Amino acid sequence: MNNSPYSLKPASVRSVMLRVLLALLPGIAVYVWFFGAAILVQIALASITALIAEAAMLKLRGKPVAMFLGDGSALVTAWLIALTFPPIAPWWVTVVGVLAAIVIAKHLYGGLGQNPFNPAMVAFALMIVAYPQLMSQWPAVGFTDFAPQLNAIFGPRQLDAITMATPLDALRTALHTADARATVAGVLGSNATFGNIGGKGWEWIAAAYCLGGAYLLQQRIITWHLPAAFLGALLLVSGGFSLVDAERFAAPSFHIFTGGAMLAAFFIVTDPVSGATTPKGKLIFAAGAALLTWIIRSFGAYPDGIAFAVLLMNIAAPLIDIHTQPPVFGHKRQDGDST
Amino acid sequence: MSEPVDVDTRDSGALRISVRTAGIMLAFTLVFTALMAGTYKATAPMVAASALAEKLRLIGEVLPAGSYDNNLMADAISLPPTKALGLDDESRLWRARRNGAPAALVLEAAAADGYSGRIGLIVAVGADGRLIALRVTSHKETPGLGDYIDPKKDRNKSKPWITQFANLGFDSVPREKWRVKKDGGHFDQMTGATISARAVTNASGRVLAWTMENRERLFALPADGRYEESKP
Amino acid sequence: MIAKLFRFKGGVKPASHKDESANVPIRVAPLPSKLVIPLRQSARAMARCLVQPGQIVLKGEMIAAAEGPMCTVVHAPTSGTVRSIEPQPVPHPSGLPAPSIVIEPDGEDRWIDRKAFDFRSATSQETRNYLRDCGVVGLGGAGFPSHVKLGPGEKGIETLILNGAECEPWITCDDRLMRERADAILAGASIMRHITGARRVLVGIEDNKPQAIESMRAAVQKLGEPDIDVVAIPTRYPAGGEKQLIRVLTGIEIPYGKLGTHFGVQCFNVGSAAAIHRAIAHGEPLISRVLTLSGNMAHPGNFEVLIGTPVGELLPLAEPRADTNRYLVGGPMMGVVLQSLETPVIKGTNCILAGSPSLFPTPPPEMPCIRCGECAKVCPAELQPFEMYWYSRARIFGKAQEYSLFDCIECGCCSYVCPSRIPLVDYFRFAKGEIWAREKEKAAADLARERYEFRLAREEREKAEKAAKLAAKTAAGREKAAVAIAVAEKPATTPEEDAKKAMIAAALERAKAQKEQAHPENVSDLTPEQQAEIAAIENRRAEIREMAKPHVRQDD
Amino acid sequence: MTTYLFIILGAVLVNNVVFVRILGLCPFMGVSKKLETALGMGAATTFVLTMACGASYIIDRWLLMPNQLEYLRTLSFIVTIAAIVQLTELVIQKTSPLLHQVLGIYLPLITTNCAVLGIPLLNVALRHNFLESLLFGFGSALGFTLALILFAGIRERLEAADVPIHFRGTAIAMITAGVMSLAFMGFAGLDKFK
Amino acid sequence: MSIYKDIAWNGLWKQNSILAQLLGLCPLLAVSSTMVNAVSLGLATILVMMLANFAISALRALIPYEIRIPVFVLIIAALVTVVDLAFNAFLHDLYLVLGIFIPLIVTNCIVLARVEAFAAKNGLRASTFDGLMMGIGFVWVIALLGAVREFIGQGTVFSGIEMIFPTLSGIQVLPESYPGFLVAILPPGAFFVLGLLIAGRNWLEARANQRLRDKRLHEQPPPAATAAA
Amino acid sequence: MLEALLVMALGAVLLGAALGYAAVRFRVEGDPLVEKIDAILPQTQCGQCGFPGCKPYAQAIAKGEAEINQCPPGGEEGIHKLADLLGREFKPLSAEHGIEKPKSVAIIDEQACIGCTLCIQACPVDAIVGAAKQMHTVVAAQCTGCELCLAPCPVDCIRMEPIQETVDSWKWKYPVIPLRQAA
Ligand SMILES: Cc1cc2nc3c(=O)[nH]c(=O)nc-3n(C[C@H](O)[C@H](O)[C@H](O)COP(=O)(O)O)c2cc1C
Ligand SMILES: Cc1cc2nc3c(=O)[nH]c(=O)nc-3n(C[C@H](O)[C@H](O)[C@H](O)COP(=O)(O)O)c2cc1C
Ligand SMILES: Cc1cc2nc3c(=O)[nH]c(=O)nc-3n(C[C@H](O)[C@H](O)[C@H](O)COP(=O)(O)O)c2cc1C
Ligand SMILES: Cc1cc2nc3c(=O)[nH]c(=O)nc-3n(C[C@H](O)[C@H](O)[C@H](O)CO)c2cc1C
Ligand code: SF4
Ligand code: SF4
Ligand code: SF4
Ligand code: SF4
Ligand code: FES
Repeated sequence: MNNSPYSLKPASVRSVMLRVLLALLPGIAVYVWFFGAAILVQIALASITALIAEAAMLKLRGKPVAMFLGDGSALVTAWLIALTFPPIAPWWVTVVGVLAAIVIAKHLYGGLGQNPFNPAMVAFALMIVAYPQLMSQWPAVGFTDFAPQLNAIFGPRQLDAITMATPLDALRTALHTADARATVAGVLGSNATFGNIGGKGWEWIAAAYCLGGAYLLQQRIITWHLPAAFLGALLLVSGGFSLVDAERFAAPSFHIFTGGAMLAAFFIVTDPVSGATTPKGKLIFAAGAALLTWIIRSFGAYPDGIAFAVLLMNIAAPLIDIHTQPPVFGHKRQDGDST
Repeated sequence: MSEPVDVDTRDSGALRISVRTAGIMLAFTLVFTALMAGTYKATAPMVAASALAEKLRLIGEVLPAGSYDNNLMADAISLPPTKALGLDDESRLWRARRNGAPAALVLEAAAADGYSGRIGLIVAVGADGRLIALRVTSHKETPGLGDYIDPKKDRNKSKPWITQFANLGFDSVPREKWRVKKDGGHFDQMTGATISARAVTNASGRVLAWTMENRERLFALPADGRYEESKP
Repeated sequence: MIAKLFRFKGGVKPASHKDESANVPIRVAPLPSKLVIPLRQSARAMARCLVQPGQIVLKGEMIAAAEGPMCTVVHAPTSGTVRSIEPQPVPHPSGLPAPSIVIEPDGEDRWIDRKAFDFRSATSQETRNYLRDCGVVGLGGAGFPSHVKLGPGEKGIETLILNGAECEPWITCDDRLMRERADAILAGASIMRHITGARRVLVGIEDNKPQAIESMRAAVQKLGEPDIDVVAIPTRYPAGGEKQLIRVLTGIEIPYGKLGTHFGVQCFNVGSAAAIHRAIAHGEPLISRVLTLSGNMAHPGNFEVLIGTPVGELLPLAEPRADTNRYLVGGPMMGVVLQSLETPVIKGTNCILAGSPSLFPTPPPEMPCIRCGECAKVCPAELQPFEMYWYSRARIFGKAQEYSLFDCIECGCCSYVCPSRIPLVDYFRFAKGEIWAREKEKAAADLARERYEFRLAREEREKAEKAAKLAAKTAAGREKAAVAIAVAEKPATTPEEDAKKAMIAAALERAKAQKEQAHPENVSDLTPEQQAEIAAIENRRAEIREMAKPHVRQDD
Repeated sequence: MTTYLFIILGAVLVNNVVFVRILGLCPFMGVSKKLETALGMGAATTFVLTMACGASYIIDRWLLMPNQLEYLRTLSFIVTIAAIVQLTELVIQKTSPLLHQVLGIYLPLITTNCAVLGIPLLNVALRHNFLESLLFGFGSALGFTLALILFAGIRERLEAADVPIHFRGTAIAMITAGVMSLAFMGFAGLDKFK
Repeated sequence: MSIYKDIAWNGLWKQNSILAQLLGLCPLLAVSSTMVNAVSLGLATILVMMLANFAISALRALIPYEIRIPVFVLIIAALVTVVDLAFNAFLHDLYLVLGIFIPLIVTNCIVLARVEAFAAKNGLRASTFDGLMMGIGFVWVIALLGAVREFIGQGTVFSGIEMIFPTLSGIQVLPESYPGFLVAILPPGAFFVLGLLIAGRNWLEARANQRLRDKRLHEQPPPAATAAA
Repeated sequence: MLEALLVMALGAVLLGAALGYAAVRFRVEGDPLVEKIDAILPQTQCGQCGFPGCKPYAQAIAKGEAEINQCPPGGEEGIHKLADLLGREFKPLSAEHGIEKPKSVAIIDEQACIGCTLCIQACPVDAIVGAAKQMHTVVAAQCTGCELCLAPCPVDCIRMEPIQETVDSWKWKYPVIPLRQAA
């Protein structure tokens, strides 16, 4: 028998996670529209792998499998992995990534709720470091033919026809390697497939993620602090630099609407487990992630810095939390005289 | 009051102990420094020899040993920092001769535009204006992706990527075709890591062009001479 | 004066369930077949029993006396015979029995002489002593002695707050009390105001009790004293928590470790005020209270119940339904499970709730914390419950304490909202208990160390004394030698150290003196022969000790 | 001015001693169980490393190079460092027994913190001037301290996590360090701009 | 004899410098990307540890407490430089690979730790033997680490062996089409694999402990409290 | 070679002198560590650790001569605290030295006691009162439960009783039965 309180509000981890999955659906729909149905294959692949890995680890660790498997957290991780990996990544890349996330980043730390690092981002960072090439081949926008994509995932890869550097990758490659004359406008403007904001297609996907994020906010699953600080900081830093030198630094709209920025703002930096938890801490955490993302995007070797930025902030999260503890009831102002 | 006395004894004790420890320290230092210095002296010739051997090995990779008959090490000149070669520092250039006639030039060069920075090269150019061979001496390209430019890392062991430059000159591959295929040129590249290949290819083209231009002067300089850029 | 309202952070809004019991007037419960009165009525201290089995007592007769400042007197709730004095189940989460007086009522309900107390001509100290002798403790739940709370504290009491919030779901006893006995409550408040000299009185009532507010306002009008305000406060659990109510009404936040009096406020339950009025105006000690019977019952309602009535005898009044599987003492947020129907009503018992599997289901098994922060959002103490939980669960109590574990008021809001269904409050209670236990252990260890070192010192000294005795065979010489040796043993030290040593020595002396005093108690009525024998044995003992010593030393 | 800033930033983040240069791992693993000790160790290392960089520069430029004694570098550097460490230890022991007790066996082991020798040697290899050497040493030590306290923050929290039994303690700490170094790989390529 | 058994057991397993004491991690992690590199550095370390233990055990009576660390370090550094020069002179290829890590053997914590903890207190033979065993303890771990990383990372074993034995060459174990797992050869991989090795050790230790406890429980009933004499 | 010797000699003399001086100047006496360790030990003074009392054991730990897992009354908790203080790894209580038992106090069977005073002499904390030939009693609040008085009693009239839980000493229990750990 339990102790007080005896009546509890109806809520559960499962319902939280299911609503997060629900919130991802608009983004996925738009994704399919622009990049083809391969992403659905990847999501299925990731989900199955995640559930199997989760079940196996739970069993190994002697936890009640059914109870934990139903919580849906493995599915959130799996979906986010699928959405951040290229949709035409070979099947084994997805599988290895998911395994790394679930086994190493989650269960070695004690499973749900105990992992200091964002499992999906561990998977991403691990795989892009291991297979930079496979992890940066994206299908060309609008190339939605299913058969060659499926072939890319499961068969021998014949890619040149269907792949294209992502806007971020193209920009990075042009600006930071051979061509000293390259400019942002030159790269993004010259290529007809890049839209005006974040790259054609990308901006619509980002908008759809934003919609899902609004749902999460409305459901009070996430608070405004994280997305606002993330997008705000990204806006500020990219805006500032592109004002100074628009030829070498892309505009803020580009940064926000391209790559994984919007997904990160609402679904990744918001991971409650591995992030900071105090209100002030959340602001610092997300702003830091945005700043690092911009730095890595603009100067680093990897095309998109979100995974690294999030991991770096995960590392700092415990310290951020410690130093941003809000004052306790009664210990605020008047408390000069004792303890 | 015992305080001041206490300090006094301490200080004099400290002095004594300082001298003693210094003495012991000195003794140990002398013995072990002597040991080390001795080893150094004893191994110095061998160390120098292996450094030389290393250089020769590198040169040997780009210039077959039988293709010349002079003492390369003796027939070297120094180069100032040269933009065309991508060099920011002084470097050496070795001249191979056969029966006294110019046979080849061996020089160091660099490509600054690798994926992760500078790629160091050593290049041998024949007196006939053909590139005899080139090797990567140092690079930071992504392991497993861009590092195929180094034949040791190239998975294609039978015909490493870098060997495709052997014995080509602007006569067989025109200057404007001295590029990777992706840029509309003649040379292969590995898909997914074009940048590394492009950097090496372009650098080799620049080196070749530069040597073609200066080859007579380079061969003509006295041994141990210094080449100066002839600026109009 | 219209009071400006403040906000406290956090809090939850569980379904209130007040209507079930709020609409029936208070009824008087019949006399039970026996009364069980625990000797611990005021939360902090146990009273000293004054009666013996078989003794006949009158209603309102003192049956246990107050021991120490925190204790209150215990009275017989009705006339009858003392049956036994023995451990009985009490309303405590442990379910462990505690010493209690069992009285069998004679059915006559004969009062002792009752006299009103003239508080206007008494000093406030006298009035407070009188309240102690009337056994008045807080009826709000914690059972803290009211006479202590009415003391001036550090700064005196400027604002007196009456707590009529009744924020817990289901409970309506204060609501009914305010509707039916508003005059008594206010009379009590006026007495308290007199004792404390408070400038103003604020009555805080949650705005889901409009009739109570109405009735109290009317009574204020009738009383006609200035500066008494009845304030409707927003309904949100735990608005009735002392700190929260004070915050809402005055804006003052009282931190952990501080009392209301530090800030010139003090808070009393409305029932306590009524009880004070009864004691002063009618000379009736606190022997009954109003409590709510509700939950899974056919006829919920409020009853005036004698302290000591076994719960089992009350239940039929409200007719629990058949699927009732347990009873709670207190509300659903903070109550404890009733372990036995024999458990008596005590002064802090404000509600008995019948629970059924559908009303208060057993929660699903706990999942790991996902750090969602819900608990932090609702915590009225503005804590980070999940951090406290994280470390309490792993028994790293120091860290839990760093996150202000002891500021937690155990309101249960955090457990209420947690999506992982973690019984957070249980972890906090566990951690607090362990920390207290550890402190106790530490104190015990320190005591043991002190005693051990004292013993070593004594053995040392005895040896020295013996040596001295051998040298100079007179008693006077012995004393001196001991001192000399003690002095010689100490090398030159700074004055500071000397002072410290002197202090320690003095402490040891005192301890020794106490011990020596204690000794004679055991041996006081001995014949001279026996004493001689003891002396001989003492000598022998000393010798044995000498002999035993080398063995001990060789051991290590 | 900016070059100096870049030296420090580069040493702290881009080429973090622990995660990228893989130096100083023993104290990194050993003294990171608690935040307090981590801070103390970081401070001590910062002091020693900065001093070591300065001293080794002087030794190298004034004693070794003029006399063509480069082969004595390791020897003379490490002996100097050992002496600095021991002096520091004695001073700490006297002035702050608590810190001394906390840092325990690790203070003398600062001598064998690879970074303390590795960074001065790198200074020589990178041909830093005196100021650059000092800053590089200071920056590297800051990077070490940063790594240490971040790691300690995580480990304090991990202490309470439900880590599988055989992974408790150092094993999971290693894996955590692995993820941390993975995260720091995100800075790859940034050193181009130094 | 049993003291030597103890020393060996300590060096190889119980007090293993890496798995148990977590010392000497930098060279361990930095040079273990292939097995050949790992073993070569390990052998150099053994050499230095034996020499250092020997020298310091021999000289221990002469070293005053106050300057013991500088003197130890001096001796170790001199020995390392000697080894370094020798590598440079005689094994130049390897010298190029092991790069800065040979001078860094000086600061390899195990060397100093063993010198302080053992050689400074024990006789010549025991100390030298301790150096050997601690060194072997280091080598087998670093070799294992190198083998695992190399295998996962590029599907080979013994690659680079031609640097030492020009007639041999590495073995490609996994098919050429194995895409490799780059992370294993990079620093993060080093941490991961070492973490797994330590977990493995914990597992073995726990199993051994459990067995011991079971045996104890069978052998003697609850140990009686030690009573006073 | 000569320069080498000279340079190093110069350094050696300087450093040696500085160190020698510092070693004397900054010498510290006493060991605060022992006090800290002793403060963690439970002060039962039972000797199960193999030392004649808690303090000697503390000294032995500080010197590195004893393991931290030899004190049964301190239990796992004590070992955790010692491990924390000393930065050593936690290890389970060494079975050689005993097992953790519930806290107990000694009770003297007052009928059987012959008043020999042997128990008084054995008790390290003077928790037994009484006089020769008188019945002896244990002051429960002072008894540490060390069991040292059991053996000397010639008539075996002392027994240990676990301390009963009362409403005052009751603690909230650990909330849930933890899920089984992975092996
Ligand atoms: C992490 C990372 C590392 C890379 N490393 C290299 C490299 O070392 N060399 C290279 O040529 N390209 C490298 N690339 C790929 C380039 O970004 C670019 O996509 C590629 O060179 C373009 O070649 P392609 O036109 O053949 O696809 C890397 C990409 C990533 C994401
Ligand atoms: C969470 C919580 C809720 C409480 N709710 C009430 C309440 O609704 N009414 C009440 O009178 N006391 C309530 N109390 C008790 C008060 O804090 C306080 O103890 C009481 O008002 C003091 O009055 P008393 O001494 O007269 O009992 C609550 C306490 C807590 C911790
Ligand atoms: C100082 C300290 C004391 C501890 N004491 C205990 C203990 O007495 N019993 C226990 O089970 N765990 C104790 N732990 C926690 C364990 O190390 C471990 O985290 C815990 O047993 C895990 O519990 P679980 O099996 O329920 O997951 C202690 C931890 C610390 C830091
Ligand atoms: C708002 C929200 C965001 C989440 N974001 C992530 C994420 O970015 N990566 C991930 O692996 N899991 C994410 N999860 C799922 C879950 O928290 C995660 O699996 C835990 O980290 C596993 O312990 C998220 C869950 C919620 C509720
Ligand atoms: S509400 Fe529950 S799950 Fe959420 S942070 Fe608090 S304890 Fe954790
Ligand atoms: S029980 Fe404690 S921690 Fe939980 S909400 Fe209430 S005060 Fe906050
Ligand atoms: S076992 Fe523990 S309690 Fe007993 S003497 Fe030793 S340290 Fe003290
Ligand atoms: S009475 Fe017995 S058990 Fe208690 S402290 Fe004394 S000797 Fe120990
Ligand atoms: S710090 Fe120990 S080997 Fe580097």
